[in-house]
Amino acid sequence: MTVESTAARTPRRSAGSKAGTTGTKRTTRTTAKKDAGAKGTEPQLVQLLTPEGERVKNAEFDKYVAGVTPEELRGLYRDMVLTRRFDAEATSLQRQGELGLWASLLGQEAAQIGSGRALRDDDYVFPTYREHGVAWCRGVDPTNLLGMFRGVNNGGWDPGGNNFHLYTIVIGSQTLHATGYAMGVAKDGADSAVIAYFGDGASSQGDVAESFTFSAVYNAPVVFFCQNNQWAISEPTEKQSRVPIYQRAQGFGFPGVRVDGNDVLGCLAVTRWALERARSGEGPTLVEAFTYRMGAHTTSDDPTRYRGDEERQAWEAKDPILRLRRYLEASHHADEGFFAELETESEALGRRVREAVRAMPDPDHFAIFENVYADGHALVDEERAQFAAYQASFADEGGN
Amino acid sequence: MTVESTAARTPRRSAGSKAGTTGTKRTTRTTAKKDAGAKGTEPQLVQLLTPEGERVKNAEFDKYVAGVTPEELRGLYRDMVLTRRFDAEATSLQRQGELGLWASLLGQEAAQIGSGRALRDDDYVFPTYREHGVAWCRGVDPTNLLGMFRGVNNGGWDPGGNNFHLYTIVIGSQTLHATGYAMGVAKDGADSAVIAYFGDGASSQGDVAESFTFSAVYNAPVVFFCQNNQWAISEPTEKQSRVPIYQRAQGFGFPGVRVDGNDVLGCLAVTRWALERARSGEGPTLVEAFTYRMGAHTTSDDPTRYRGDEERQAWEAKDPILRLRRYLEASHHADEGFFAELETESEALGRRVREAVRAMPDPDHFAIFENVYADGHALVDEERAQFAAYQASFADEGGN
Amino acid sequence: MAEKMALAKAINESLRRALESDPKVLIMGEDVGKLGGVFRVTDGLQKDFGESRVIDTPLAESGIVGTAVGLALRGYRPVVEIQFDGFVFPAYDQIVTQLAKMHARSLGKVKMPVVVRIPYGGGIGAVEHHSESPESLFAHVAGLKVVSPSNASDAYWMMQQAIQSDDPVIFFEPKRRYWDKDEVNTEAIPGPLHKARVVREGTDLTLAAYGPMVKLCQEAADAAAEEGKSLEVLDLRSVSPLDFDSVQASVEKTRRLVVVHEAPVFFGSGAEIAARITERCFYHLEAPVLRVGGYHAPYPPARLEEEYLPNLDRVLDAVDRSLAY
Amino acid sequence: MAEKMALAKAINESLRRALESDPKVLIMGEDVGKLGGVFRVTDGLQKDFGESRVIDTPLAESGIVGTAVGLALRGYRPVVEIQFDGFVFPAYDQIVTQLAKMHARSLGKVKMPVVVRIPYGGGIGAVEHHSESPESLFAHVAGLKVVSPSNASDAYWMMQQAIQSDDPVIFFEPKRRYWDKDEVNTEAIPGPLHKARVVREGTDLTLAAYGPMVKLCQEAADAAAEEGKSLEVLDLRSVSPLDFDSVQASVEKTRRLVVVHEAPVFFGSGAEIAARITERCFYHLEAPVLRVGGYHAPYPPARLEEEYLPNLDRVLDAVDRSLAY
Ligand SMILES: Cc1ncc(C[n+]2csc(CCOP(=O)(O)OP(=O)(O)O)c2C)c(N)n1
Ligand SMILES: Cc1ncc(C[n+]2csc(CCOP(=O)(O)OP(=O)(O)O)c2C)c(N)n1
Ligand SMILES: [Mg+2]
Ligand SMILES: [Mg+2]
Repeated sequence: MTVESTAARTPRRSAGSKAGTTGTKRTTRTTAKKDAGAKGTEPQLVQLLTPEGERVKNAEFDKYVAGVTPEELRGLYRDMVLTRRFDAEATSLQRQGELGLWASLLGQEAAQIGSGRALRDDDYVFPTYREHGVAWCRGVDPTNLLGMFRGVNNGGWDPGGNNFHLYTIVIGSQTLHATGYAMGVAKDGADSAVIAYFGDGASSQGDVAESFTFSAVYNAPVVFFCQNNQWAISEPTEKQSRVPIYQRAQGFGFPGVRVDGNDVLGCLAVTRWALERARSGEGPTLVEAFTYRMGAHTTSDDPTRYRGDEERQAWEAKDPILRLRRYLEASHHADEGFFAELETESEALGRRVREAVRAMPDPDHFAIFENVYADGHALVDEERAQFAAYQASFADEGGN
Repeated sequence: MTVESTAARTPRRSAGSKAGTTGTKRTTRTTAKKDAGAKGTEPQLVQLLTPEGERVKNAEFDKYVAGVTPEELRGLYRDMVLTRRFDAEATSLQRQGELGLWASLLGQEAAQIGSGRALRDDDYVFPTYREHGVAWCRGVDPTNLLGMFRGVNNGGWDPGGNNFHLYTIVIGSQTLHATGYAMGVAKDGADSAVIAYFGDGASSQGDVAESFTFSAVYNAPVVFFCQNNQWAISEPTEKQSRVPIYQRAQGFGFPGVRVDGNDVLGCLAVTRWALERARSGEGPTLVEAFTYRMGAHTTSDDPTRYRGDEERQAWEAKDPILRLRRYLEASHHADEGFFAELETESEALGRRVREAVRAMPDPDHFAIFENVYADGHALVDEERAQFAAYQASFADEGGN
Repeated sequence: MAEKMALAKAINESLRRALESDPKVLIMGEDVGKLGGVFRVTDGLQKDFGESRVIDTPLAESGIVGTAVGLALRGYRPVVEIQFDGFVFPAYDQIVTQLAKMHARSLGKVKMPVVVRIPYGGGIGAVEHHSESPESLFAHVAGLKVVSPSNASDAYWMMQQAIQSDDPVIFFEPKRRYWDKDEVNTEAIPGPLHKARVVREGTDLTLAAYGPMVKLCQEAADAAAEEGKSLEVLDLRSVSPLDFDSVQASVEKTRRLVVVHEAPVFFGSGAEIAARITERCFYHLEAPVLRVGGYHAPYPPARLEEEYLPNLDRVLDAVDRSLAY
Repeated sequence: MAEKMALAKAINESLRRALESDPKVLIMGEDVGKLGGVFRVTDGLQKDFGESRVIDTPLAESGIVGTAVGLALRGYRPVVEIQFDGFVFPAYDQIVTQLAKMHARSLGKVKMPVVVRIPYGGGIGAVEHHSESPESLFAHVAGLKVVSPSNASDAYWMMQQAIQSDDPVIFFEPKRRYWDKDEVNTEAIPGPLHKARVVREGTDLTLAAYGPMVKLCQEAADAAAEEGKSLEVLDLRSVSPLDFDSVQASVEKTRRLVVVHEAPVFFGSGAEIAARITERCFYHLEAPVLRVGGYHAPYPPARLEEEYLPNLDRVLDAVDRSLAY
């Protein structure tokens, strides 16, 4: 999450050049398979739906989506469309000054809806600050997500209400919370699972490595879901790792798999598999959803400073929503009426969010002193009282 | 480094039982080879010299020790014997109250001498607090190592003098210093290498993972040398990882190898290989030296509380010094005269260290205020002056 | 039942009682299991409560605190041990940005009943990082409570209360007093966790301290008494919140205050106490609040720690300086 | 040459000059390369000095500072950027246990010329962790120097001096002043890095501040002047060491002191200043040293920050309270 300078911006650069990649020589001793490179086509990439909307067979993962009905497919499509609509609305609300900042998920809808819809109600989610699609799947009211971006709170929903934890801004820290929570699930003898979202950039944080260690050692029922959207603000994935991120897991003793993050079916299948592992006592799994941040890092960011348009164009062809639409149309699982109705619903959602945000009241000034402690603290009481007296002194001054 | 309670100790337990190992199911997705278990015989273990002192062939690593002369072999033996002697002297100096604490390397001589003798003068070493054998190889006077354990300083040698950094107590942090130093070496266009020592316990620290990431991304010429001595104080390696530690590297994109840490030739060969990789621009390497901490964690520790004697006995049969002696004898590379002379030298070393420690003066009281800053600090000056006045006030009181 | 026990043992008994009475209480840390911790504070607990309640963790402090946060979210009440003061810093981010702020961030929806036990302070002749007093670095952070007992009875009861608290408590254990014995009544009903206690009444000057320095202040009061000076000794017990009311009450009587702590004076708790008490008692103070503490230097090697740490002479010197105003 | 430039630009120019004049100077941090940092403070530097001098790092603050320590050992002079105040904590262990103590640990053999740049403070309407003022947490730690410029000229010169210093310097940049312009004379020879500066002379009361609050204090002095009160304004510039001599000199004249900072008051720098100045000026002070700062609460969401931060009214209120003694 980044608030940036409003200082002068440099002109758009057309070249999509990356910060120099380190010349990595292949070595003989690693048993890890080396992939073609972080941005090419991936041999290990699990993909059930091609960018053209064709359903491809996958011996290992097909069974996890075998029972998906046309209605469920339409549901996934609807989730993605509404999430994107909500996201676009939030971006424009930021432009209008209603929000201080927005972190768009544009392009990552399949990764979030696919994984989010794989979850059971009793599973628990630890998001970053960009999981608006997952929040949607959990039933968190979209408006609630906007509180922190508007600056009225630092998290506006009850984490326990939908088993969806608050957004976490300090990169990577939530992976440890997820691991601890999962250790608790195991202690309780429950068969729920926990899922921790994080980004490609986050994979470099010590906390993420420690969460891998703890979850492996305690065999905790947690799925690490890394959305590799190719960028950590201005830094390409090569600045975080010289091998694909999913491979990180094996050195900690649990499996990692890379899935096409723009393929909602693939994400659903792979996440179900990973969750099933968690439930059945097989411990942690790392899923790397290979996707793309189609927008800026946040509304404060200017991606033209560090990446070219070609890259975005190439990824646009792999758009997650487009490919499911193609599949729905080709397979006649959805008709014009469905799409038209969704369009209307989508607009209604936008309107509702817009109105709700505009109506969102500023917090009471005394909220500063609320919830600092659960059991109270003498100094907070004292400062609250001083603040009240100070506020009252203005009231006293009357017309001044 | 741990100072422990002098409170009553519980009676010795004879059972060598470990804290429960998590039942880890094998998974299909990892490409990592799974080893038989952390404590068994390792298929991947590089070993050139068996516990019985037999030289076994190794297609990959023999070439790194092909030129080792009988004289050099005797040198390695001498290094190990003298290091052990020094270590024993330090332990007994602690018992006598001359040192506050000692962290013995007993059992880890081969790992340290093998790796230490692989280094060039211009290479740079980042030790933990237990690398007395490596310090010996670097030419650091053993007495200097004792300063911090006696409590007269926090590091008594010039790191740049022998390219041997100060002992680092905060677990894992030196791996990042090593990585940064190695980044500097690369920037300078030098072909020196850097070696960072750490333990099996340290492998869990976020800093170590971050050093793997940084070194891989910048392709830094650093060798990570993990002495897996099976224990982190009272915790067996299974509390840190459910797969062998050398496998950690592959997920970061560089090779890891496990060597018999009680085989000085194996350690020499594998370290030479790893250093050569560093020098030739192939970046980092992880070496896991599989060894055993034969003594207590430190002189404050009581291992009878958490491990049995059988384990130690099993490892005694693999003693690093014994096996090289067997080889030297069988191959007639050393005669009785050599061993007798070494015995004398050894005793002389013990005596010299003992005398030097006893003669080691307490630091001047004003040392508290020295070297807090390189460029001075007004508050330190003020406090030093107050301290001086305060000390002087006692002198004034004369006979009081 | 009243029983004489060492401070370390009192904490051990208190942890045992918590484990017995609440199945959600967990003990976590490095070497807390079979070894019973390097100071034996958790001795025997894993044996009696099992590995699922008393957990040997990987060697990673951020991981320890971060997973404790997650366990708290799941309804557990983890008591985590940091092996030594100097090793809390890898966990500092999780403590400051997560543990301390989670309750506020959630607008009160979630609670963080986590106790972070830290054996702290010097005087035991240890190597680097094993003798520090970092309490200021936690007291400045809103959302944390910071306490430190000075004797076995307080250690027992304050631990009970810390575990029962729904807020995160940084529990600083004065390691050099671990073996000091005191009467512990495990049935007495204690006063509030964050209230200071008058250890000794006096009229000429107030000595305020907490944790390991309370005993030193008592000794100083004894010595001063021999010279006819009547010192009041306050055991603050809690650094956040700080019981300013009790300090104020004492200073209004004695009109002089000396604060003693092992932590460096610069930005130490003495500064906060001096600033606030001077504001509250401006017309009462006959002398500026004086501070006795560590110097602005890294904790020195063991053979210098006696010069570094507050001792009887330095406390009495400050008392004399205050009385000379 | 004197030129009017924004504070962020002044730092940029200062870094450029350092990169030009000393090949050992490096810039490291997240997004400092092509992007030029999220505040554009490093704008254009990678383009002109290359990726080996201006280094985009992995997203890991402990790694950034830890490798900077290693680079310093190799003879480099790294200037590392922490993207925002709230993200320094993952690096806190490396800063406190390694960077701060390496020089002393080595008995002076090695030096740690590392600058840690931290854009800090609030007032920019940001989300959580982007508006904090953690300077106390560094000032308490011996071995670190802590400074914060209040204007472009100081930013330029203090950065030059910080980079030249052989000690680690935590360089707090007042992010809400990044776009404020001031005259910067790049040829003037500056005074010492750690010396306070009288920004405005006055006789009735001293306002002491640093970084973002200096401007506020100047405004307060303006407003007070209209009411006939003459306030002296001190820009402390350095938090460690703190130039107590200058504060003392001012207070001996004005006899009243109000300290203003954004950081929470509890255990903040105002506490240390109040304690020490009260000790030094006990017979001069007509009123207790008063403090205006943040509350003991997490930095609030943006729509509450105006209530949380010191503002003109709160400063003037403290001035009135002090003058009322
Ligand atoms: C500890 C920490 N350091 C720095 C930041 C500033 N920051 C916010 S987002 C971000 C990049 C994150 O990249 P990634 O993990 O790939 O997630 P993405 O934003 O691409 O979803 C950074 C550096 C932060 N929030 N926390
Ligand atoms: C950050 C940190 N946490 C805890 C400790 C206390 N401690 C000292 S040594 C040690 C165990 C280290 O085990 P390992 O890395 O295997 O090295 P070994 O002692 O076996 O050589 C611990 C926990 C420490 N020194 N630093
Ligand atoms: Mg990303
Ligand atoms: Mg070990």
